[in-house]
Amino acid sequence: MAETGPDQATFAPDEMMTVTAARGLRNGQVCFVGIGLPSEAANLARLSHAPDVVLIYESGTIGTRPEILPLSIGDGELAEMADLVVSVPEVFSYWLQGGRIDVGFLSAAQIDRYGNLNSTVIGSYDHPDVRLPGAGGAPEIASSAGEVIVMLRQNSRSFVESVDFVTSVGFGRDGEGRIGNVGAGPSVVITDLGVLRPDAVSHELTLVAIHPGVSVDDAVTATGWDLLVSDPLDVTEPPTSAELATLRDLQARTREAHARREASAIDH
Amino acid sequence: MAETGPDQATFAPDEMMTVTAARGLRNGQVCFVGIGLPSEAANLARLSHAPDVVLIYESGTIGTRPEILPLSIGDGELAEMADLVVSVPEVFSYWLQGGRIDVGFLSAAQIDRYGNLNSTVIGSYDHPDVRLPGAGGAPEIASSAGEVIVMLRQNSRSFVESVDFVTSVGFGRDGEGRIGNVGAGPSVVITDLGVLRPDAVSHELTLVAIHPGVSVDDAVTATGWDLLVSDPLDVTEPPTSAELATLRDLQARTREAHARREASAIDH
Amino acid sequence: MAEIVSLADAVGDLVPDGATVAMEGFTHLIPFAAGHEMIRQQKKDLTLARMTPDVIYDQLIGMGCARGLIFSWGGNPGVGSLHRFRDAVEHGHPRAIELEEHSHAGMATRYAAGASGLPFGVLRGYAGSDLLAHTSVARITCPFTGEELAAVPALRPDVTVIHAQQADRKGNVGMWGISGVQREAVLAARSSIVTVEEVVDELTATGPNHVMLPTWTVTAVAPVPGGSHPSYSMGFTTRDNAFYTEWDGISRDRDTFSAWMREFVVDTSDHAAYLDKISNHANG
Amino acid sequence: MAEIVSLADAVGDLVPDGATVAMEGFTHLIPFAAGHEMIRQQKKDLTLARMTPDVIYDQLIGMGCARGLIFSWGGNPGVGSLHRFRDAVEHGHPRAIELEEHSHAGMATRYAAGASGLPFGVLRGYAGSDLLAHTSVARITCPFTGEELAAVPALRPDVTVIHAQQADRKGNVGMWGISGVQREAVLAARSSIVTVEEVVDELTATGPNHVMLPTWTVTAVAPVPGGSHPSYSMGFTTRDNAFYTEWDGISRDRDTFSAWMREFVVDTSDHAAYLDKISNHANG
Repeated sequence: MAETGPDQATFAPDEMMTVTAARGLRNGQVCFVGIGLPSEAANLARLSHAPDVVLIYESGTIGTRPEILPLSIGDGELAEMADLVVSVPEVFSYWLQGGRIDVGFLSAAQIDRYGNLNSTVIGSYDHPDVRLPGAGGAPEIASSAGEVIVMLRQNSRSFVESVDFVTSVGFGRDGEGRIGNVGAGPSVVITDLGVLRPDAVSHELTLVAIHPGVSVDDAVTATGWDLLVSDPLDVTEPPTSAELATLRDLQARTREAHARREASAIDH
Repeated sequence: MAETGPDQATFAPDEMMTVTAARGLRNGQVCFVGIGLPSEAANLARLSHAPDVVLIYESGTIGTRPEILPLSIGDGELAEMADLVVSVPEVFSYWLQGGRIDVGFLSAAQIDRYGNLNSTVIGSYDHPDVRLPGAGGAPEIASSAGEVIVMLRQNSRSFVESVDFVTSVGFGRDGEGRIGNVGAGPSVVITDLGVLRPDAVSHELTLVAIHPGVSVDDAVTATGWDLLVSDPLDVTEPPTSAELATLRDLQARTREAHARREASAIDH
Repeated sequence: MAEIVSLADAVGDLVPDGATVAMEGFTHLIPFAAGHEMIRQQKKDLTLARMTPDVIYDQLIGMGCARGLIFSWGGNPGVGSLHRFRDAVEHGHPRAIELEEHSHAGMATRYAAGASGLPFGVLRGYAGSDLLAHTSVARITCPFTGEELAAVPALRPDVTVIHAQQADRKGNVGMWGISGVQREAVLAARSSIVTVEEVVDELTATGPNHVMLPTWTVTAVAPVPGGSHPSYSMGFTTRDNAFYTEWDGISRDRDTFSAWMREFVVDTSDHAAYLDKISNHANG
Repeated sequence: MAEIVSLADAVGDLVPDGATVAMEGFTHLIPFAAGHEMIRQQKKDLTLARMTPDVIYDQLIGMGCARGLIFSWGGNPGVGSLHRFRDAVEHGHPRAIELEEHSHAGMATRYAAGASGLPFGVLRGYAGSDLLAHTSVARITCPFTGEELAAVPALRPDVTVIHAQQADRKGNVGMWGISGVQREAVLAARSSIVTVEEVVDELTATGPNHVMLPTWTVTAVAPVPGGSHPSYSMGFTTRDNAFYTEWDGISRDRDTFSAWMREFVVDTSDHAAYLDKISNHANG
């Protein structure tokens, strides 16, 4: 937590991460969104500086404007508030692979220095220690979106020297692996500690900003490889009171609505 | 023309052809229909012995029940009376190529003894004497429909020793050309003179029936190759008065409706 | 985001000479007004793509606007031949045109591949057809079963032009009824023009098979009431079948054709003037 | 033509032991009642296909019905892990299952290829992913551009099971809202079962993205009101998010899971009895 001024409440690291990710979206961009942190960040952007951002969920809901955050990728809210709803084959063929997505948001269990993402297994594929959910839409988002924004919490379990499985390619295990993919790959990785960007030449992720109250040492310690740190290093602008208010309002509205619906789900 | 009994009017050769083709459809079959003679025959079947025949037009209108005959493949009537309307890519992929069509109806400018159809050019492709409209949906109907019913008027210009261009394959120029096609190919060719079926072994079209009032000689003369004639040769049952009444009623309704619409097209 | 502009500006800005232009609409919703505007602006050397060339391309070909034609069925639906198309192919009048000819399934697959961002599409087609030897089709082998199928190259027009019932003020496009290959043709193209019957505050779905193109998938929207005549726009106009029949006579002769085009298209200022003339002619 | 039958009869007749079964529904319209009926009938050695296994396959896997799983994302949406799926993969309990794992795009392409009657589908995918080495994907070269793409084999289930809002008395099926890959999964399958909220005289389109499956594309229709619980049927029920959260606790422990399955599924006579029990439990 960090105290950021008289008008601003203290904020949690996750709030700083979400606000930073939201700022990364420009108005009018077309954005392929996953559930959880990415969905929160994308909707925060839409409710603040980017009202005309176009949100697409892999359930086929295109141009959707949910009033509350969806709990699943296929919540009815997403369909009801969408410009159009298409089939899942179509959302991946005509819309994602068709080159219509400016920004894809991804998260993962593990990331390596070249932005490769693992959401498949911890351990070996055939005898995993932990079986994770798997790929979902991520490999083709990583392949076809114009650029990819990665959001995940930074610690020694998630930021690893070598991912156990490349589910979705960043720049490949050697930093040169984007052959066969048309998008530019990860442009930024936003964590609860700071912001990393791939080096223009080597593609290695480099810490370019830390969040207020975070030390470089915190970020280096949370990273399982020898982290490159940009010099000079930026410090992220703390969330404004407007950003925080909008985010917390969205979260509160979401909690209320889901509680109300849960109460009524059985009686319907 | 032939007199067929006290209850029946005389009938035209085209009426005999249409009635014969209609009889070839069984109730409940799924039928891919082209405009003109095939559309007339398929709708006659639907309005007489096959009320549950499913008619699909390449404009994407599936399960349509037009009250009048469409003038074009994309008349509004076809969409309004359809169970569902899909895009043209879909009608060819999920419905025709998907193996859901029992019977395809085709016509052409030329046919040869192996049921190969030409609707592309008379003369050479690069310097044609007559440029015909071309393939349309026919090649893939010929390829993917369970069986194909061919309807065309029989004369020495249409029934030729060798088609100038194989637009849609029957059994190939040598009678052995269905490799790469999953449907069974032409099961019957219905003309204004009689009915031809491919020999089970050689696939050569064989005259199996002549219409009332037509002689074998008429059929042989109208055919540009040495026509095989089945022995014994059937004579087609003449149209019943019910069949004729239904067909003529459909035609009259169609003429009236099109005249009415033409009068109103400009003022809309 | 689509801009709402005049048809003259849309055609002027987005249809350069030499472009590959797809004008789609499967019998329904054919963008005739846009074709006429290309004729008025004397567009040249166009490669015209369209599954069913119909009267719209007969007119553009007869006026010498086309260098090439990518198509699958070139007739006058329900009537017979397209005489200007035939004259160009059979006699090179007013100029020879290069044909790239497919089946409907092949054309649909090509547009769908374009919309999908793939370089080619696959279908079970062309086997045994002489088309194989005359067009852009390759054989491709299934890596799992060994079956041989047809591959066709993606079709990516420089500009796709369609007609639709509605747009809203943001440029979102709504249409219904038979939708042909229009959505794929727009999504496959580098830019697009949509002429519409009306611009409304909110799109309304009033018929079967409602289709929506978000504003950010469209380049320009031009309001052109009656813009599909002699084709039709379900819910707004009916197909002018009499015109299609008359066209056979008009287009059969080169001079009659030229005189008609001059009077009804070249010498009319815009589509409203064309519709006036057509209407006076029909009632006169 | 689809027959309108009971769910018990549909599952009894169309789901033999050892079958490849696809049960689709993308968060929305998941056919839970049909899954429960397979558990009641003690189906064995099923190969279960589904993009998002969800709780429905966690239950079937945990009850030992599955020999294999064809999938692309195996989590509890919005909650976390599927513990029975993990227990099977990590510890072979109650039996080891064979995984055939894809991306969503790959699975969608496989179903679409099946629906299209093609032996394979093409996508730009898997490049650089370790999935390539662990699943049924081949590289294929574009014959026109030389680009290397991914080919995936068509997926043709023995039977596809979906839940929809409506059927009419002839067996035509109507649904709306998020429709996922259900249409493709039905059209790709050798037979199909559709459970529906209601059987009506005329289908009514009451929501976005109305989808219709003609009766002759469906094998059996079974009326099962509430048949998607704890998923939802837009216009009829809402998603039981609390249940999805509770499932995490129920499914984490083998014995708790077994006891729950016995009480709520095995020992209930049908889906109405299951819903009664769930409702009493929630209100109790």
